[in-house]
Amino acid sequence: MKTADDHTKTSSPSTMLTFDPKKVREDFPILQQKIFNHPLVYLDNAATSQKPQCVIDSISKYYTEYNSNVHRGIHFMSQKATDAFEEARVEVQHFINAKSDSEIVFVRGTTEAINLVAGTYGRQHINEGDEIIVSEMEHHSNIIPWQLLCLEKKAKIRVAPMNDDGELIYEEYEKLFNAKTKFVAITYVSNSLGTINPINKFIAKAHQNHVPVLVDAAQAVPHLKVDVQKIDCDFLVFSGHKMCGPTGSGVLFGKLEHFELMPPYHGGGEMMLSVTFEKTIYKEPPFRFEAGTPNIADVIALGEAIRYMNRIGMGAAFRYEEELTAYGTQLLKDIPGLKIIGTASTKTPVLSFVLEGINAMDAGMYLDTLGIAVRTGHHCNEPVMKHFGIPGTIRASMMFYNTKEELNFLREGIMKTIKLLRR
Amino acid sequence: MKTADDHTKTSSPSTMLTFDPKKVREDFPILQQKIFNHPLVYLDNAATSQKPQCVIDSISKYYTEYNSNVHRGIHFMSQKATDAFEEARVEVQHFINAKSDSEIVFVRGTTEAINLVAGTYGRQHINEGDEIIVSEMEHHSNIIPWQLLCLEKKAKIRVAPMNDDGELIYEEYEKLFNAKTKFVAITYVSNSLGTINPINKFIAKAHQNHVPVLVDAAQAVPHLKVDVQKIDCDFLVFSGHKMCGPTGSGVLFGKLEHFELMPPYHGGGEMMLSVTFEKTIYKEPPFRFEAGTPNIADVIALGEAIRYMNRIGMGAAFRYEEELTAYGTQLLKDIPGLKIIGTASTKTPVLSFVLEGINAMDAGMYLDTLGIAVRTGHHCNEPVMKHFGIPGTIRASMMFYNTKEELNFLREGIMKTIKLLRR
Amino acid sequence: MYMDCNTEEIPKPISELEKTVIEDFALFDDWADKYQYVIELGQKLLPLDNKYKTEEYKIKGCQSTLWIHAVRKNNRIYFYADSDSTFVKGLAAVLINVLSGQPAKEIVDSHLEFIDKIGLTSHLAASRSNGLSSMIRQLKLYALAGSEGLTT
Amino acid sequence: MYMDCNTEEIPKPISELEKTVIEDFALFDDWADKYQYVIELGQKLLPLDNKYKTEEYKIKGCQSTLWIHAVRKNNRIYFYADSDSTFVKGLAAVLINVLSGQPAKEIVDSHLEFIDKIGLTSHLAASRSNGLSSMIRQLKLYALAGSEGLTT
Ligand SMILES: Cc1ncc(COP(=O)(O)O)c(C=O)c1O
Ligand SMILES: Cc1ncc(COP(=O)(O)O)c(C=O)c1O
Repeated sequence: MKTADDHTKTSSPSTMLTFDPKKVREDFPILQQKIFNHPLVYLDNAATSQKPQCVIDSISKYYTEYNSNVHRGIHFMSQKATDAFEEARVEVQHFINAKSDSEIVFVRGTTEAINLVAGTYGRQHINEGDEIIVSEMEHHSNIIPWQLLCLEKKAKIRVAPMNDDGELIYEEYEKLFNAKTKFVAITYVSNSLGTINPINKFIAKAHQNHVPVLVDAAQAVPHLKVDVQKIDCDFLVFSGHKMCGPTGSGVLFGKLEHFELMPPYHGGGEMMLSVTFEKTIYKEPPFRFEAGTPNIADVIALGEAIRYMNRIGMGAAFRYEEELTAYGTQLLKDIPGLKIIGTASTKTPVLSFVLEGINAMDAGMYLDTLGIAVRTGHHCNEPVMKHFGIPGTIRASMMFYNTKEELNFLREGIMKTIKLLRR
Repeated sequence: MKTADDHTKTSSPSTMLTFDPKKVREDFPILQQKIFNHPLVYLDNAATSQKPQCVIDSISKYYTEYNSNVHRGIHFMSQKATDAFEEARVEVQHFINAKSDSEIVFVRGTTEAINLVAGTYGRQHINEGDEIIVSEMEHHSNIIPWQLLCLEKKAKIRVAPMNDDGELIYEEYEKLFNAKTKFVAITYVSNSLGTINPINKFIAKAHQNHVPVLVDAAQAVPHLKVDVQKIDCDFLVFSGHKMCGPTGSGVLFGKLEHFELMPPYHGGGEMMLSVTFEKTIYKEPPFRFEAGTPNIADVIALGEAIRYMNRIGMGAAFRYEEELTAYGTQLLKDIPGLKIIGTASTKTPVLSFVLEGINAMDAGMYLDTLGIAVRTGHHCNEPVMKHFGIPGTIRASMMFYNTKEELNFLREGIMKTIKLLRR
Repeated sequence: MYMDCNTEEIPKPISELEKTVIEDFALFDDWADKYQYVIELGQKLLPLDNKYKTEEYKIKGCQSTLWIHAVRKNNRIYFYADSDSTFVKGLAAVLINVLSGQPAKEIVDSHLEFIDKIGLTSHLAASRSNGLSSMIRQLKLYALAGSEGLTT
Repeated sequence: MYMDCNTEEIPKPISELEKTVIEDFALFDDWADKYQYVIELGQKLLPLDNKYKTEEYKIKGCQSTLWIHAVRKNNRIYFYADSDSTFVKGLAAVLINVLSGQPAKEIVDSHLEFIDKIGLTSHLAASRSNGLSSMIRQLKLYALAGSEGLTT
C-alpha cells in the first residue's frame, strides 16, 4: 500500500522539459494582483484553480464571434459552435484516454456527474439489501448521492477505512466484498489529505467480484495523468474548474457498454429522437444524457484548458508539483505545535495541518490579512475530520503555478499566526 | 381568449423612453460581423440570444480578479465571489419580483429546472392514477420530465389543446380538471409560435382546484415583464442564455412554502449541515438544491445581464419588439406560398412559417448563405408540428437589437429562396 | 453525366471523376454559389421511380428523408435517389455522379477524398446526425450487398 | 471597559459608545491591524464561567462555536461570552463592549449601525451563515426575554 500505481506519476519523454513556474504564472492574470497590499499567495487550488488567459479568452471569443445554440442549427455560427463543442469532447476523450468520444458526457461538475450515475445506473441496478462500498475519505459529493440512493432502495453503505496516515487499508477494503456488493464509489485522490490511492488495485479487486467502480477524479486530473483504460474504471468523474477550466464545466466518463443500457437522466430537448405525448424515443449516448442547452461556452473553454495543460507539459508540471509538496512538507513539519494531517507516501500538492491551541478559521483569516489564501474547515470531508478527532484543518493546496517563495511566505505567515493567536 | 393578461405588456413610465435599436446593437460585438460577405442578420434568438459586451466582460473580470469557490472560504477573493454570487440572486429575485431570494435556485437552464421539480416535488406528490396537465404547445423539456415521472409513478399526462391560431383553448383546459389532477406544467410563451398565453387565468383555474402550477418562462423573460407574485405561480423556470445571459445559467423560482418541504435534488457539498455515514442533515433553501460548486462566473454574469436589461429599459425594448413583430408579419404575409404558423393575438417577436413546396432546411441553408441565421425544424415542439400537419417550420425569432432593415433582408432572402428552390 | 443502367456507356474511373468534381467546385469560392450548384446537380439527377419511395429505401437524416435505390448490371452498380430536401438530393447527386456505374468493388474500396476537398463538409451540421456519412455508408452497402435491395 | 454586573458603574449611552468604537477602528486602515485589534478586544473580555459552556448557551456559526450568557440586574443586561475562535470572541467583545450594562429596552431598540462603519463586515463571510447577525439577534433576544436564559 505504500506506492501508488506507477503510471500515475510517469510521463512521456516529450514533456520532460524543464518547467519554469515563474513563466507559467504569467499566463494567469489573477495571480498578478495584491491583496491587502501583499502579493496574492493563492493556496486554495483544491477548492478551485485559477484560469490561464487563453481559457478566459476562449470564452470571450465564443461570445464575440460565434455564440449560437448547438446541434440543432443549420446556420454558420451554429455549425461553428457545434464543431467547437464536439472538438472539446474529443479533447476530453484524449485527456483521459477514453476509447470513444461517446463515452464523454458534459455536466456541471463532479457533484452532478455522481448524482447522474446514482440516479440512472444506480436506480437501475441497486435493490433492497444490496451494498455500496465507499471509502472513509470520500468528499460529501461521493457519499450523499449513495446515501440517498440507499435510502430509496433500502440498500446499505459500507465504508472502507483508512489508517492514521490517511491511506486506505486494502486488506479492510477486501473484506467488505460479499454477494450483496453491487457498486464501489471511490476517490482517486483525497481533497483534504492529498492521498493518491492505488486505484488500479482497488478497481481490480472490485472487478474480480464483478462489481463496477466509479472513480471520483476531481482532485486527480489536476495533478496526475489519468488513463481510464489503464485503470479500467467503469465511470470516472471530474470538474473543469479544478483543472484550469471554467466553473460550470464537468465531465462524466462511462464505458459505452454501461451508457448504452442506461436510462436517460434529464428529460428535455436534444436527448430524444422523437416525442409524442404517448412515447419518446431516446438518442444514443452521450446525447441521451445531455438534455437541454448545454453550457456551450464553458465546455469549449474546458477543451482549451486541456490544450493549455498539454502545452505546458503535464509531465513536467506534475513533477514540479511533487517537488513543491516535498519542499512545503519540509518547511512546515518542524514548526512547533503544527501537525500535518495526511502523511500518505504518495500525495498531490496538498498540505493540511492543525495548529495546537489555535482555531483553524482564526488562522485562515489572519493568513488572509497577509494575502495568503488558504481554506479552513472540514473541506466537505466530515468523516475524515472525525477519524482524526478534529473539527477541521487549515489546507494549503498548490498548483504548478505556485512557487517555493510562496511556501516561504506561508511559513512566515504561520509563525506570525502562532505568535498572535496561541493562548 | 383573445388578449393576454394586461400586465404582461405594460411597463412603468420611467422606462417609457425612446428606444434606439441601432444604439443598443453596438453593445453586442457579435452582431458587427459579416457572414459569407453579408452582414450577419441574426434571427435565431429563441434558440439563444446574443450577449452584450458588459456580460462578456463580467465573466472575464471574474476570472481575472476574484475567481474563487463560494460559500466556504474565509479569504478575500472567496468572500468577494460569494458576495457577487449572492447579489446575482437578489438581482434575479427583483427581476421576477419574488418575495425572497431564498426562492431563487440557480441551475444550468430551463430543462434542468423542470427536471429538478419533477424529481423532487413531483416524486413527492404524484402517485399512481394521478394526472398532470400540460399543454399541446409545450417544449419537449416541459413534456419528457413529466412523461418520465408518470412512467415511474403510473400516473397520466393530460394535454390541453390549442386552436389553429396556436392559442390554448381555455374551455378545453377547464374540462381537464378532476379529483385526480395533481399538477399543471404550462408554458408562458410558445417557442415555435410566439403565442403569449393568458397565464393568470390558467393558473387561477388550477388554484381553484388546489393544483400547483409550474410555468415555463424560457421564452417569456426575454420579451415580457414577468411577475411571479402577480401571476401567482408555484414554480417558474427560465434559461439565462435566452435573455442576454451566458450559457449554463438558469433559474428555478419556487414558493418558499414548497421549497421548504421538498427533499434535496442532488447530494453533495454545500447542501447539507452535517454529514456522517449514518445520516445527513440538509440546509435550508435555496442551498438545499445547489449541491456542489455552482457555475459561479455565469451566475454573476446573469446578474449583469439583468442589470443590462434594466439599463436599456425593458418596457421600451419590449414595445419596440411588438413593433418589429407587426412589421415583420406585414412584410411576410403577402409572399405567395408563405404561410405563417402561429397567429395568436398576442405574440412575442417570433415569425414561424412554411414555404409551399420548399423543404424548410433547404430554405434555412440558403438563407444562411446570405448571412441570415434562422432555425428550421420542429424546434423541440413535435406535438405542435403534428397539430399543423407539418414536419417543421422556418423560424425567424427576434430580439430588441434586431431592426426593420434586417426584416427587409429576410424578405428579400425569402424571395430569392423561392425563386431558387420552388419546384 | 449521370449513368443510367440502360445506357451502354462506361464511366471514367472514380479517381478521374473525383478530380473533375474538385475542379468544378473550385470555380465557386463562396458558399452561396456552391449551394446553388449542388441544387442544380440535384435537379439533373435521374428520376427515382415512386415505387422506391418507401420505408425500405429510406435513409433518415436530421431534417430530411432520402431514398436510394441501386441497380446492378454487369457487376456495375447504378444509383437512383430522391429526397424531400432539394439540397440533400443535390448532395446525393454529387456522390452518384462519381459512383454510379462503377464496378462494385471500386465503390466499396473508394476513399472519396474529394468530399472534403470541395468545401461542402464545413457547411454541413457537424453533429453526428450528419447525413452525408450515412449516405456514403449506404451506397457502399448497396455495392457490397450484391443482392439485397438491388434489382439485378 | 467591559461592564460587569457586580460593579455599580453605569455605562455611557449606546450611541456614544458606538461613536467611540468607530473612532477606535478608524485608527487602523488595513485589515490586518483591524483583525489584531479585534483579537485583543476578545482577549480582554470578562471570562465566561465554564458552567455556561453548554448546548443551552451555544450559538453555532459556520466554523466556530460561541457561548453567550446574560445577567439582568436593575433592568440592565450584562453579557458574558466565550468562543473556540479567538476572532469570534473578539467580535462578540465588540458588541458586548457597546451593549453590556445597557437597559434592556435600549438594547432591543438599538440599530447598531456602527457595525457597518467599522469595516469588518466586508471581511466576514457574506453567506447567510454569517455569525455576526445571529450574534446580534441572540443578544437582543436575551434582552427581550427578561427571564429565559437569564440569571436575575
Ligand atoms: C419554451 C421553452 N422551454 C424550454 C426550453 C429549454 O431551455 P434550455 O435548452 O435552455 O434548457 C426552451 C428553449 O429551447 C424553450 O423555448
Ligand atoms: C474529491 C472531490 N470530489 C468531489 C468534489 C465536488 O466537486 P464540485 O464541487 O465541482 O462538484 C470535490 C471538490 O470540492 C472534490 O475535491
